[in-house]
Amino acid sequence: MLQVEGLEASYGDSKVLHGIDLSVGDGQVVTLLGRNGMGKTTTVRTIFGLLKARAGRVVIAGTDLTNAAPHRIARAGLGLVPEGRQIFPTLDVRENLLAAARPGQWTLDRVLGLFPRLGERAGHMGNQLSGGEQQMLAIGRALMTNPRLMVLDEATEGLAPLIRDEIWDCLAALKRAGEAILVIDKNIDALMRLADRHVVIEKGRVVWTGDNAALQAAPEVRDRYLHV
Amino acid sequence: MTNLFLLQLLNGVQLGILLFLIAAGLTLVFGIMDFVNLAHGVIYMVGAYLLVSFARMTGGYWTGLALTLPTVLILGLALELLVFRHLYDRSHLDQVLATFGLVMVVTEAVQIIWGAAPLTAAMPEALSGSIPLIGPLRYPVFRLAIIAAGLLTGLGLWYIITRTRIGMRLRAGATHRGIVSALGVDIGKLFSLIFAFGAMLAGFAGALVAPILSVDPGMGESVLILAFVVIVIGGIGSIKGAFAGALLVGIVDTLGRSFGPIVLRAVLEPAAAGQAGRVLAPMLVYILMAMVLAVRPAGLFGAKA
Amino acid sequence: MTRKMLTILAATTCLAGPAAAQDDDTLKIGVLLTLSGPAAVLGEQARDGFQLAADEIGEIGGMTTEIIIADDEQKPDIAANKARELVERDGADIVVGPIFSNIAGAIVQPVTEGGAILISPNAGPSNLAGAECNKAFFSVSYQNDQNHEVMGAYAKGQGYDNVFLIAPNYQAGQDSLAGFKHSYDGGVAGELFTQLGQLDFSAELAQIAAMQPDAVFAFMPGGMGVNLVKQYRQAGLETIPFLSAFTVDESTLPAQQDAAVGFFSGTNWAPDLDTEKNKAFVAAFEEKFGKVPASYAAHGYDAAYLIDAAVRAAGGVGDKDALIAALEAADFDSVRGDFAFGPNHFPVQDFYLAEVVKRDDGMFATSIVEPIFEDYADTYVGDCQMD
Amino acid sequence: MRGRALAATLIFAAFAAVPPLAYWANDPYLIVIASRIVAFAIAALALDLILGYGGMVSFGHAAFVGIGAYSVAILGQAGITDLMLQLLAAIVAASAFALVTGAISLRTRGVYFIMITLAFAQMAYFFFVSLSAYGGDDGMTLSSRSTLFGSDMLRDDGIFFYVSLGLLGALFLIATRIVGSRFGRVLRGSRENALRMNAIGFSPFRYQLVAYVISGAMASVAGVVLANQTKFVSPAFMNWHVSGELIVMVVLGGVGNLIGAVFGAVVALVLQEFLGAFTDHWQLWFGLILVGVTLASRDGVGGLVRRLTGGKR
Repeated sequence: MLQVEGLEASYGDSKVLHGIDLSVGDGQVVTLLGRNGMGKTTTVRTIFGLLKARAGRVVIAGTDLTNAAPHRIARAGLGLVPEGRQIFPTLDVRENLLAAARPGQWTLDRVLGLFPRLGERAGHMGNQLSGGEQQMLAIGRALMTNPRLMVLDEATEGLAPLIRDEIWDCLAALKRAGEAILVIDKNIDALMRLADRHVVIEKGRVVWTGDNAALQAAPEVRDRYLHV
Repeated sequence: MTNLFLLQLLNGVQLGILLFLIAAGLTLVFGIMDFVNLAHGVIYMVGAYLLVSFARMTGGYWTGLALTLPTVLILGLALELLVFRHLYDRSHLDQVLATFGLVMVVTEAVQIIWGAAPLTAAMPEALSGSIPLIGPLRYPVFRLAIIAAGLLTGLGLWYIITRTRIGMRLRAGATHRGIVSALGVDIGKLFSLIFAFGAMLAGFAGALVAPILSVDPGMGESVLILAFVVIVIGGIGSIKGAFAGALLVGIVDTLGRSFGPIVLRAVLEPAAAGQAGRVLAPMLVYILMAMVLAVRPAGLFGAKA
Repeated sequence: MTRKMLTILAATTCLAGPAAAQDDDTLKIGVLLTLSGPAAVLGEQARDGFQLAADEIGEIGGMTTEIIIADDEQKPDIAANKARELVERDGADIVVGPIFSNIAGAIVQPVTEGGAILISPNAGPSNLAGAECNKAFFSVSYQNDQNHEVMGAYAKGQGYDNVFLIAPNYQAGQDSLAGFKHSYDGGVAGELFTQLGQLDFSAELAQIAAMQPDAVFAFMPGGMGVNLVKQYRQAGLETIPFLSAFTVDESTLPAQQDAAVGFFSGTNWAPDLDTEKNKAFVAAFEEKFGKVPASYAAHGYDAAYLIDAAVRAAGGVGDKDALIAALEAADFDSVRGDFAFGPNHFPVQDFYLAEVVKRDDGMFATSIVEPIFEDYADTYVGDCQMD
Repeated sequence: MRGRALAATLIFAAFAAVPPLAYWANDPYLIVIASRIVAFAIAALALDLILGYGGMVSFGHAAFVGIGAYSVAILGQAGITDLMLQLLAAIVAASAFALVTGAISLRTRGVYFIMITLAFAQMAYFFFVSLSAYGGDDGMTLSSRSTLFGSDMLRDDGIFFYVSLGLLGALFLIATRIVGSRFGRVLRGSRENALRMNAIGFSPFRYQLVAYVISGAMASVAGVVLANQTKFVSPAFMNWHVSGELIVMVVLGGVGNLIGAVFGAVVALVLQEFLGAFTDHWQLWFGLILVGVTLASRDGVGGLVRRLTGGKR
């Protein structure tokens, strides 16, 4: 579904990504791990064309979309749940969901079925929601574009434990529904339950890749790169 | 006195509505694309000139209007494609420089094409004349029509912005431009559309005033500054703000001009009041703007600066 | 970078003509008018009138004639520089211009101190007619107040006792109302100064409607006049007589059209003024430019013939005093018939009440109704001490 | 930095060479043009100080030029013709105006700042339009140029030009000093990040206000020169178009390097002269050039030159 090869990017004159390789197959859940400031969000921004790639390739569903316009990348099947949620504050919940919606199996009713709380607050403005509600809305918003791969950047950050669990349950449901997911998070225990494969990056480079079992068997990876 | 006050209030509203039509496009372009467009005023002017020519060619105001609107729309699209598109990611300064240049180009081109003498368009028969309002006071029908057209346009804009998918995307794009495009919306196409639409609104305003104002090469400049005042008072990017700001400027300007000297005479010597009134009247809208910004640095309905 | 700049400067010099080639056989006339911006139409009228006469005459004053036309952009600082350019670089002997009084203030020194003579086809500010009158300055038009005084006298003659006055809030506007009141002593219903460049007069018109004065006197030049006249008609006020100066003339009538028909103005000239010279001028102008001449054109036309006669009489431009004396004599055939300069170099001439008419050919023009003043000199002439 | 010093030396040397060149070419009018360029260069320099280094885009700098010009006219009418006194009055008046308007304007940011400075300039414009005692809209003619040390030597265009050029040079050096000082660094820092400056204990507002006042005072010097150059003052000097032209000059020359502003004034005015010499429609071509330069280069003509010559910033 998504293949990233040798991706490099920089902010101004300072290079941030030095060659990222990762791939997500259909229906797979892959994590992107690493400490803060190691280039995870930059990777996401570069994949989506929001930041110019200096080198490397981004291939989505067999098409090379390196440095294509963000909307073309999104339409190729990627759905973004951005860091910091970035809910549209001047739109209400319904409008947030509908603004960028594209036809497909995910409809307003189905998303509201997944997140009943959003249904209760359908008329509220984006900036009137709690953090957890905003997170659900950000996920719902991405689902409404009917992507084949969801990209979640720090989807549980700053949320209460109960809400977090709700989000994890939701992602599990999405996985069961056959969605591919690329997820960035610090909550490795929850990710272990969910993910098929892990990619660890450090200072803009991929330093380790492997499945659940491998990560389990390599505590030094956790200690060294994730220190949790 | 009360009658006169009501009439002047109506005049203020009418001026405000006109300013709103011009300011609406400006505030959209300004607020959503973060683009300083000094050339908005000359598009208003081109709208008026086109109407004069088309109305003469076809022999009627309405056919002229029907031809003017799509022409301005196309002009807006062409300008966006040739110039503005390449300036979105530039600093405000570059935008000021380029659009300042564009003002010179269009103003000179208009003089080459239509000459320097003021022109006029005939008023549509159905809307000429005036109707009695209160007592001996009468009001021109065409001005009522301008108010109606402005209100309808405002209503239409309100509908588009609050009730349609495009409107949602516009509002979303005003705050999180990148996210909107990362969710699959072609923001470039959206911008072209807003720009052309804003240009068409300005051209529409120009076409509306062609029968009552002189159509001359300086007409764009004077309204441009006023339109900027309006959107800054209202808060950049807010249609609601543009509407409120336009009405405020229209009413303050009109009432200040007509009743300012009377008020001043109550507190000053007549000669001093006359002098003070003459000095203050033209400054009034700028004083209003400075006051609004001193209290609310991002305008009445602006997001925080 | 430096070399480039010098090259550009040098190129500018070459293109603008080599520095003041001193050639005594050539009469150089600079024409400095407002030819761009909103008021360009006035400058174009004056330029066309002057050019028409120059073409008719051929060799003005019997000399090889070179006419250099410059645009003052209606900006005083630009005008002052252009005036110096005309006189110092191009070596103009005579400058014809400007349209606006504030420009006149800015260029009179650069022109006259540079040794040239300034002839105004329109602007006639009071200071130049009075205390600051200048030997080398002539106005072939009028003193600014005079047309307003004409309307004041007319209003007085009609027995009006309740006139509403309106003018833009700038020097000429204030002078105009003073001029009107100079010869009108009846009651004033209201006196309004509007913002310069104002587009919309609905507030003012509402006040007029509420007051129902005997008449309105307006001074609204250019686009402002177009707006006022059209809106006046639309507000249904046409039953109140509309007296004006510089508000309805052939430069604004193409835009005002029917709205101005029947409106009055005070003037020293109209296209149908009954002199042989005028008939020929108007016919030739309309033939050549396809529009009706305004007074600016008539003054420009007169200016050329005035220069022609004076240069011939003085035998060239070498003797400045002789040339000034010849100009003072004003021994030329004016479109206005009798023409003479007063001691302050402003004309002493007849003034008329004119009315806007739609001519048989569908064009709009002003038309003389009746004379108001005969051989009328301006009121500042007494203050002028010319050495 | 060395490149800039070289450019500055070259530009000032070129200026200084204009009078001899004019006499050699027998075209004294060149000096008139050059004096006008110097006046606008001073104003553009003043604007670049706050625009380029403080990020404050003032769309109302013409007001200060006008205040300077009217200082000459008003004092001249009162019989005070000494250039030094007039300069002093201009600087005091402009500083006062800048202090009041700056204190209010600096509460706003970005586009709002652009517009509020415009609003204050428009107020000043309309104030002088209504001021009948000094000619109102007609403006007023100065009977002669200012005197210097009791002598009327400024009557001579050449001397006047060199005195103006001296003023420009002095202000350029002062501005360079300011920019290089700690104050200048704080100013630049406040442009980058007002919050951070606040956090480390600087109040950007105070620094910005001081810079705004300095810039306004400098711009008033341009007015003094301009009034003397045309021997005429008028509210037209503070028209918003003039403010726009000043921005054009600064941006044309390249923002934030002082000599660029001077260069921009030269380019803009020479270009206008040049185009005006062979077409009535010079505004059309000038406008097209502005659009073209902006589209082609991110850093004005200066940037274009650097890029074409392969030089580095």
